[in-house]
Amino acid sequence: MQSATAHAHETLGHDSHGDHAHHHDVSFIRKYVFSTDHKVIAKQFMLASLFFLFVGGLFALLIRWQLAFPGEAIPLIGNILPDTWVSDGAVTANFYTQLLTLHGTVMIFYVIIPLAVGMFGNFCIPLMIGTDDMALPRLNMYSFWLVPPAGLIMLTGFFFDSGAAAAGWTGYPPLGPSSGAGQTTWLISLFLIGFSSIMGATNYMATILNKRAKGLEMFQMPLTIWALFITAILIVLGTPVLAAAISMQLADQYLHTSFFMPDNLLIGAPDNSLLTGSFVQKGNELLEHKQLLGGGGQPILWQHLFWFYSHPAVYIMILPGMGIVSDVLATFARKPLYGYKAMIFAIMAIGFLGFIVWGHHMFQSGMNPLLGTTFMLSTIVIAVPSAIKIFNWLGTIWRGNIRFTSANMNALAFIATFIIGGLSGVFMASAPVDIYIHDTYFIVAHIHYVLFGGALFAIFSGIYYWFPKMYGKMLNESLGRKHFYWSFIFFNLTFYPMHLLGVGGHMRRIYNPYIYEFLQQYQPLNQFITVAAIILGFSQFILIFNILWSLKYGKKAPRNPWQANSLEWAAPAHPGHGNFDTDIQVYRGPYEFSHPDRETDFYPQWEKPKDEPQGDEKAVPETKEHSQSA
Amino acid sequence: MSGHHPDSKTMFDSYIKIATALFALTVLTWVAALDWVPKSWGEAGNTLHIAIGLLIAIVKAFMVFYVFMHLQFDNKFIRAFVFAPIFLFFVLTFALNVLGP
Amino acid sequence: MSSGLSLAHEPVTKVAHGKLAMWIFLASEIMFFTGFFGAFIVLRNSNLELFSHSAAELTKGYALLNTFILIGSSLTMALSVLNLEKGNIGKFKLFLGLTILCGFGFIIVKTIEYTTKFSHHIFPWTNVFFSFYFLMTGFHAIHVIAGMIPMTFMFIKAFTKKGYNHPVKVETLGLYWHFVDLVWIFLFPVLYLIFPAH
Amino acid sequence: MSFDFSKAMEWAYKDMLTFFPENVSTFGGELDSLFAMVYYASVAIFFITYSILIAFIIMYRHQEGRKAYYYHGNNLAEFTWTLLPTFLFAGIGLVSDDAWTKSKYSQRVPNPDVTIDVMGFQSGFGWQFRYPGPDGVFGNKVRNQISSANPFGIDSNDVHGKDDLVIISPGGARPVEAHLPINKNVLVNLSSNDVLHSFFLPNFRVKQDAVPGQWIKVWFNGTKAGRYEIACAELCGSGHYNMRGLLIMDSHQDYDVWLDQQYKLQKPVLSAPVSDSSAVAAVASDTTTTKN
Ligand code: HEA
Ligand code: HEA
Ligand code: CUA
Ligand SMILES: [Cu+2]
Repeated sequence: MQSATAHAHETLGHDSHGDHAHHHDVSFIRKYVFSTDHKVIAKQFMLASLFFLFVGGLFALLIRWQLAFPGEAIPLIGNILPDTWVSDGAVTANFYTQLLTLHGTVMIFYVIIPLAVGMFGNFCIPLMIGTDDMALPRLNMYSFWLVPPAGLIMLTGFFFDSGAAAAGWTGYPPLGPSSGAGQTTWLISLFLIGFSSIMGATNYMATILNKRAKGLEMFQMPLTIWALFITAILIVLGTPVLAAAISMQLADQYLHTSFFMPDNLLIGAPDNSLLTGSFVQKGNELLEHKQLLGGGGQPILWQHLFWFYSHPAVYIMILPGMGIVSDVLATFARKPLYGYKAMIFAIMAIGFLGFIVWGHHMFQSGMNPLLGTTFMLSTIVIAVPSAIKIFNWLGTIWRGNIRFTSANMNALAFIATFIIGGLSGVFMASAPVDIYIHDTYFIVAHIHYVLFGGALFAIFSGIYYWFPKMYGKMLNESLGRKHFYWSFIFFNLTFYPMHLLGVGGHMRRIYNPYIYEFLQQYQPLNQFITVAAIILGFSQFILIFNILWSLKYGKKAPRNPWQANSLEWAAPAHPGHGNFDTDIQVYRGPYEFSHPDRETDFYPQWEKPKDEPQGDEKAVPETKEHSQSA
Repeated sequence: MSGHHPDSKTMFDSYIKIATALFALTVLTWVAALDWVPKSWGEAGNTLHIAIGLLIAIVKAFMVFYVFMHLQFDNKFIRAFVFAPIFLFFVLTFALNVLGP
Repeated sequence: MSSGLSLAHEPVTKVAHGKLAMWIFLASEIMFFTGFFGAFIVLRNSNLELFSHSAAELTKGYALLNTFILIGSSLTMALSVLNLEKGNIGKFKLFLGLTILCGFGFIIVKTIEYTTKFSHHIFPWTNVFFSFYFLMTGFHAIHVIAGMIPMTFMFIKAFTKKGYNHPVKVETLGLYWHFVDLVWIFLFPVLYLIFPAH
Repeated sequence: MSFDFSKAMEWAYKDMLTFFPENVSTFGGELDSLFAMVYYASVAIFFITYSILIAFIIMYRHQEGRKAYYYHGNNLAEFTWTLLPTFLFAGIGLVSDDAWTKSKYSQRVPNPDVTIDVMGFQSGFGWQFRYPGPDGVFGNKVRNQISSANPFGIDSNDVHGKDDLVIISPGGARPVEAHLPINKNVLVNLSSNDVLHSFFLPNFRVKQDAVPGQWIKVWFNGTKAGRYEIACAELCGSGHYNMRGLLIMDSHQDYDVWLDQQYKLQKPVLSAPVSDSSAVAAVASDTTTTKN
């Protein structure tokens, strides 16, 4: 990375930069590979996840190709792929299923969570609460270094005869445990990444609780930190349940237990013992031998345990984004965040309610319909705190002085797309409405509106916003805008029409929809989506190019390029180990923009108040007088 | 760090007391699990067995939490780390069993 | 940190970082076992007969013995922390050693219990009850072993010239150890006891 | 590779509600209008929030020398926009519940005129239907007789089971064709013997997972004769996409004619002394050949 040279240029560190000496006797490995510096770990998360974004994106494009032009050879790469994946250059049904499974899994567990939580959590928390590093730096390092092996373990599935995991990202049994070694790697991989998440989250919570700078109250922390804090709680309490479920599914696969297997199943116990090395799934041939041992289990039990984690997980993915967007919007609207406390309570409410709504994924699963009613009501309630957030964001830009930087445009796009994604969630939240649209492209549209349109745009926003502090260089704004416009337009063109497909009854996870007469008419629409998706995918190269270009030729970043208030901007432009070169004392909340008594339109948290009669923001009453001054 | 213990003599005493109580309660669980409920009680008898077994376990658990694990004099917010998961345990079991299939 | 700045001040909550992190991790552990217990209760209710017959085949004696061992080890663990805080190194070593011994004792009893089960042709795949039995006690045993590893390190270090004088670390490990005990406090009745024999 | 961009554009501009396939069930209309209700509410919310968003973006764009309004928020506003959505969403919840219980609660399944068993299959990826036969009574299902040859587990010792009619795919890649009468309450007992499937009748707005080890009640009442597709909506393996079936809704007379015909077809097999499940086996073994 560039940071070595960039750091040498770092002359902004004035007085005694205490840990300078301490820096030089650290080996290269300890500094850039097995580093315990939270900023390096954040960069590692960023690098790994962007890599996985392209892997997952490539899978998506293969999926899209098949849906638009079923059975036709994939351009460019179709004929060089191995026979186990393609026939005549076209994706096979089996490979398609593997692709969609790993697309979902990679995107969720290896892109969004590591970016939103791993990268921003690591980078922002110590800096924004004004401390030198995480509470437990070593643990932090481990939490990153579980990610690459976990990801690779899962991808190795593609090289088994029986292929990678192919039971969807939800891995529902009995399909999951009755399939081959790919599923095993998938389970192990999720277990590891889950463990990594828990380690990271434990650390975030301890850091936020214990290492806040002098004077920084909980209710003076920026929303990013609040969001990450609640996210960490969700991770700590949710992930282990998934870990338990995964252990049970692994046992079902290898020990032939039957936690999720009811009596009298007619599926083959796959001969996929890793020990014998024969990765063959006997599959459907051996019909008569298809009795699985045991019995007495319940397939739906897995769904409960899985969604008990995975519903909170969708908020794990969106909450950090909501935090980032709040900070970015306030900074660029030059206005205090509207309803700071309401925003925090809304996050808490989402976090809490997130744990009692998981059943909305299971309306058609055969669980007790009474439970359906309960979950329908709780799900609908969860839309309320989301609405609060939307309105407060609108309140934040109201009468602001909005600057349209790339970061801010992505943040505004987040609001725009999250409204659509959230509203489609309300359709599904109504259980009877969900009957028809469940497992159709309506859901796929929802997923992408909240995950790509929501979480990923917020992440883009965060990358544009904090890049200067991360690498000491500014990103190129005009490239940033191009990236934004292309992504935003083609994102909508790709995913909006999926709602229409869904209402048309187009099932998801379908290799060839045109088997069905009623879906044949939708091929042109699918082709349209595919073209848009390809452009959307390639637009992402602008981001990569921008990052690489700016690292080399970008303008050097000043300390506080956005004239923001939160503590990270008090650190040197490209902070070294230890982060800060001055003592940090916090005097006020993070959103004191456009204070009427000040010349500048910002008032950093760390700036000592001129000795006014009462020196903090509480002294400025929220009275009507100020409305005149604006 | 955790310098706000009572003095170590008191601590020592309470550890011994709690350990003794734990041993005693373990024996009690054992005894309670014997077949002493009249057969005629049927289902209610089973429930009673389970209730007693779990009740004792819960009492023991809180003794460990509060004394061995110092919840009683540590910073109070730490209790959240015990009660939040317990709450979620009830949510999960309630959904799975009370309303479940 | 070696920084000249005073960023690294006292923990805000007055609870040491490691100890706080351990509590958070324990919350997570509770949820891990929640997954198992929740699943256990569901499948128990749909396989009542099976569960009560199968539970009858477990050897309650071993479990009782192990309960005593673990409670004892909890006590010795607590005492070793207490003694280290007092600077009573000798007793600290003694009680830590006893705790490790108890851990070993627990594992040995567990091994015997498993082997007798295997010799009676009872395996994890025999039926759902035994699946739970092996998985839950297995994970618990892994926790015991995981706790013994750092404990052994501390014990060995305590005999080196430098000695081992980190009461907070021992206390933190102690939290974990008590938790492992606590899980067993539930496993014992739930698996072995509350299925009245018919 | 053909690619018709104009067609796609045409589609993309259409109103979402026009995409619904024709509804032919009694409660389908109710579900559709619930969808429409949420849809209109969403469109309204969409336009309101987007107008505000766009208006603010334009009105309050950066201007040199202007200072933003220093304002931290207002409790009354928070209160209002917490309550408004609460009412709106609570309304949606309340209105929804009746349709939900009506379509899913087993207590609310209306008196069935026709009862059938349906099972999804992974081997061959298809559906199998069981009708009670001329005697109108299903044979007992016994768990320990379930086999790939006798997927429903029909008790071979039960006379009622001997005449049960099992409809399966005619072989090859052809989908199963099941007939049912219109204007009758049809009760489907749904299950599976291997993995999860989901019984999806797009035109009837019916969707329910088929769960091994569980018999789930699904009902509908068709209003229009015709040929409708059955789909599987839960990933069930690499042949998931291929689990197409056909449901032919007949007038009552046509349905009886079809049933008679089927009984005759089955006759030779059924009249043979059935000591084991070989009769069904002969029929069922056919399905495995449809494996793709
Ligand atoms: C970041 C991820 C994320 C987020 C934030 C959400 C948010 C929500 N989701 Fe989503 N969801 C997923 C990711 C996410 N979801 C994924 C990945 C799946 C599919 C999993 C799979 O099966 O593969 C899924 C599936 C899913 C289902 C299951 C569908 C099915 O399989 O049949 C349901 C059902 O209720 C649902 C509901 C909701 C609801 C109600 C919200 C709410 O939180 C949304 C709240 C937001 C709003 C409501 C909009 C904002 C509010 C306003 C604009 C104000 C309104 C104003 C007034 C009322 C005046 N989601
Ligand atoms: C954050 C999460 C996330 C993201 C970003 C995406 C991104 C995309 N997704 Fe994904 N998707 C999911 C999460 C996500 N998805 C989930 C959870 C599922 C459910 C899975 C399941 O059912 O189990 C799903 C399912 C899913 C389906 C349904 C499959 C099916 O049910 O059969 C489809 C179909 O169109 C799809 C398409 C896309 C497309 C076109 C993109 C595009 O945005 C991708 C754009 C591409 C890039 C960002 C990378 C750029 C890469 C290149 C340009 C590579 C070029 C390289 C070479 C040519 C060598 N997704
Ligand atoms: Cu059966 Cu999908
Ligand atoms: Cu959800």
